Amino acid sequence: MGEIARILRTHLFHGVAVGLVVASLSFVVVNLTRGDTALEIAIARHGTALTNEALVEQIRIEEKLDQSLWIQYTRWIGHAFTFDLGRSLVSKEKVADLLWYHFRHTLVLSVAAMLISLVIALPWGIFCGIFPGGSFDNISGLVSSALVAVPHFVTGILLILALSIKLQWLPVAGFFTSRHLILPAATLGIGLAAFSSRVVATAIVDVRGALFYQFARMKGLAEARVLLGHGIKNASIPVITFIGLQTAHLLDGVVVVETLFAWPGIGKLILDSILARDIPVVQGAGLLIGLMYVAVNASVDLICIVLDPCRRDPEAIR
Amino acid sequence: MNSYKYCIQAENLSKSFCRKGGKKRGLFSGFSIEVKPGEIIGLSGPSGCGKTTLGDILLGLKHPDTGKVFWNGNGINGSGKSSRMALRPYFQKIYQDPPTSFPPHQTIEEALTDVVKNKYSIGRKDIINRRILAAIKDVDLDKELLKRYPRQLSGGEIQRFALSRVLLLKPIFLVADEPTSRLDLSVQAKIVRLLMRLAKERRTGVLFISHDPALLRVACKKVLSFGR
Amino acid sequence: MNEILLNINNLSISSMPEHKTLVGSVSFSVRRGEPFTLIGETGCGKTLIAQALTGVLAKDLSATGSIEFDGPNLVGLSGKERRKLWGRRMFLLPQEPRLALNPTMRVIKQVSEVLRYLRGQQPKNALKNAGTLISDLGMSSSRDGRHYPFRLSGGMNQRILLAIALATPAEFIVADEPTKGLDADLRDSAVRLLQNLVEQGKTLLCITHDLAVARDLGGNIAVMYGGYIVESGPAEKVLDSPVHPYTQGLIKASPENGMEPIPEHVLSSMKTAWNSSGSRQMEACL
Amino acid sequence: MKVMAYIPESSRLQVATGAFILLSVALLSMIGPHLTPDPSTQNLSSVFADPSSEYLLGSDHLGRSVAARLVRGGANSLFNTLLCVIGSVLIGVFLGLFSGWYGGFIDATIMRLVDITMSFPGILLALLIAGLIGGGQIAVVGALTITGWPDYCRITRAITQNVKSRPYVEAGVLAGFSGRFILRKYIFIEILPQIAVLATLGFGRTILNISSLGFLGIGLAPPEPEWGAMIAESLPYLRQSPYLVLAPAAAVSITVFSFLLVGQPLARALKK
Repeated sequence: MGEIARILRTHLFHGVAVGLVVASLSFVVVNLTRGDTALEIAIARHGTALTNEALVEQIRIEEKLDQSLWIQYTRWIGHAFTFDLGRSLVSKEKVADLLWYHFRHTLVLSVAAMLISLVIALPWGIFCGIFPGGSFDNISGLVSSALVAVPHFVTGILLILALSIKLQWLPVAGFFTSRHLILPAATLGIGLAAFSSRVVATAIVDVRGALFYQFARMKGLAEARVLLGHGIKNASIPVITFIGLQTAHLLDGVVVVETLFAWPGIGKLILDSILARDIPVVQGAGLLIGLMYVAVNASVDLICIVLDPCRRDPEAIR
Repeated sequence: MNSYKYCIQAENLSKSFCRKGGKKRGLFSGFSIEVKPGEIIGLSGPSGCGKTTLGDILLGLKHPDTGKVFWNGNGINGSGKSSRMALRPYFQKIYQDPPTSFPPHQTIEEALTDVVKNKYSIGRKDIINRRILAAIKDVDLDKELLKRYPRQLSGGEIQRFALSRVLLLKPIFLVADEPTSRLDLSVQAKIVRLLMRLAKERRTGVLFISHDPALLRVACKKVLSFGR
Repeated sequence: MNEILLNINNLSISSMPEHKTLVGSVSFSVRRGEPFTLIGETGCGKTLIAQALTGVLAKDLSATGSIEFDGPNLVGLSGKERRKLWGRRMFLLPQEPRLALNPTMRVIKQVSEVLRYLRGQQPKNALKNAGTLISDLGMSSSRDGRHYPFRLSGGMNQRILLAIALATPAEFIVADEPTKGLDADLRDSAVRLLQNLVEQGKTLLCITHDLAVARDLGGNIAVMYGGYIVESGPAEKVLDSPVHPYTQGLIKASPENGMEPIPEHVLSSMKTAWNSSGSRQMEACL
Repeated sequence: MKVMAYIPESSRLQVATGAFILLSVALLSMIGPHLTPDPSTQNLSSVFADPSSEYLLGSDHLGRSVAARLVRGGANSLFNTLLCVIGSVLIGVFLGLFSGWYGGFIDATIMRLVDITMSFPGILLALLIAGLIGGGQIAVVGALTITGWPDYCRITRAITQNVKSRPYVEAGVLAGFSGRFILRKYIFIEILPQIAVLATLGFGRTILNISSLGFLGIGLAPPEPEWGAMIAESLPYLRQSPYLVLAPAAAVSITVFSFLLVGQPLARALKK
């Protein structure tokens, strides 16, 4: 159990560190760089035409932007720990509500993408794993490299071209019915499946080449019994570790795909708020994404601990 | 080298190490040893009882918890760092797993050339070659093997090259850490006999570590044992 | 059930692409219930023979000659037929015990698995029997049995392998270097365990470079060098009054008998006799 | 080269084709900018022109030559990726050697730093830095270097620790070799191949990131052409002339694919 406590402690430490870094980074970067934030917000709220000196000053006082940077920063950090992330400078909504609304959409999209990637990757990988070196294995190696090489937004565009424009099956963008979910989830899913199928294949090949696998055969067990009893569990450890890491990297893809398909997720939110220089939302969203990332890494470590007894025991003679 | 009575002495050495769990486990304590030039002392005991650690302490690679080590009369622990550096090449070691005692991406000749160049800082190729050829003749290996990489040689051959590398440095004291435990009987016999001959001829003190008491009875004048 | 369990004559193994003979024509036979030890140094081809017998020879090596196992010749059989013999009729104990065990399965389960699927015992019953097998070998089935292989020492893992050997219905056990890398005292207990196998009625073929193991096991032995058998016969006769100079040299080379290196002329004379498979490249290649 | 010997017959062709594509892309982006007209001159009279002698690959919604923008965009992406990779490699290898060779406190702090940086989604950090600074070359390169170096650091540290524990290094110490000599002769020689392969794969990943940032509108400051930004710009015209989107998309994909074609077999060969 000591091992699990140690893992939780390190990831908690990472979580706090990531949170602090995100918050301070966005705060420092915005305030030290060009442009007067109050002016930017005025434009964002009322459009360039109506913005005048008085309006900018009014916003500056209203949003307490005139106070020294240090006070603004400590005020925000204080609030963050009490989960009061303040209000969006542009739409005045509570940041927490904004985050929750967008987070749910990203969650739906990510889960759908994960499912699609598993549905594609597992059978593909297992087949390549059981018949390594064959023509199918080589071709799928190239295909998976190609799919990895194509950026998420390009896959998305290709899917739009094919399914929405040419075949008119699916809507191009937006978020109304579940049919809108298919394209973005597929885009993300294909990208993930490309890599995980290779990992599944290599994991199976490595396990079936291992000495203990040969020895299990020597014990007189039938191939199916050996695969089920000895193969699956040992092959699943590297696969689950990779899929865990992949969920963490899913966030990178989410930002791009949500922008392409106008999917109101957390990625789109943080991008829009950065472009609109809406600091509290940027800080809130950054904090949430950072913590999501850390949470996924932590859960992957824990799953590996449960699956692989060797890691559970620090005294193990490797 | 002024020949002091003992090539190496050590008084009441003790060492313990703490495992990951923080528990301290004593390896040995109050251990003393003196090795005269040309004398082979045996050290036997089950694996994991600290034989290698003692060898490293005598060679100054590790520090003892208590006790002092003297190289050719001068202490090497604590302040004696400068004297230790000066005497460094005279205290050598040969290893248990021959294939990893030579760098994998260099041929044996390149590895031995590095040793000679560094120790005697000679640049001239012919002088270096002459020394190397002399050293490998002592361990009766032919020069064609010099061009090979360690992975292209058998365990016995590499161990003899390791001995030739030690000879190039004209050692006063040598730790042989289970040098033949991974070799076949006939190869082991050849190497142990070779080691005994070279120790006598070059008046080098040897600490011979092994878990095989019969081997030590043949090779060594005196055998110390680490029992747990 | 005839007297001779295994009869091998002029078995030879060569590497396919360049047809280099690794094992010349080798002939020996193993009587049922009587241990047989194959002695030789690194590169003499003894492990290849063990692999050829049990049908796990590498794909780029080919074996010719005849291996009659309780009647039929195994050399011609297909992979599938050879596999039917594994566990049921013959069993190979590999060199590295820890690597041969499944790292994510408790050791007692790896023993009971054999009892369940090969002897058709019920799961609970199989676990109990596996426990007794493990405790017979001097380990506590409740504590050690529940561990994973990485928690057990080399010696203990080896006992688990022997427990598995006893669990299988196979009557012919091939042990490949059972004492490699073991300390002096662990070596003696390993040999006692092998003797235990023989007492349980298994026929043992032991592959080793350790003369003491051959002497302790008794039965017949064959001394190999450079892919050929140089001398064979009952253990006491060969070890106490060896005929061939290489055997004599080998015995004198062991520390107990004065550790005299084998004279150079003995080795060179043998090499010229079988120049096609000089031990030089083989010693390097293994 | 020596490394070619390690690659099995089957994937040697694959590496060759990958390398060929890479060379042609690099050549194109070096020579191209001089051969094609200035990429940012607009000619509103000839908008969406078809390929002709004047516009080799036609023109976009502002009448700019697509060929010129593609080639200049390529040069930008490759150059900035080079900066990122070199930056990441230098920082990563230096810190990796340090923490691997000395261990103890230095090792612990560097590893903490690596863990924190790695527990951070790459694009998010890049977004934060590049976005809030308002894009621009320094921001993008800086952001991707900061998220890139930990991979190289971990590999270098692992190899350094592994080699340091091997007997031939201790034998070298006993023979009087200096720390610098051992680092140069024994450790660098083991690190270089691994780092080279990691850098090849890293190159592909960085191009992907740069074009993604460009697509999100945070790439190199416009109107400097960049593949990702070109795709974003011509997205609204997808229906009537999809070609404007597909050209840069193909450029990114083929370049990254060729890096993978070269990198992956090398990685497999090194694993053996």
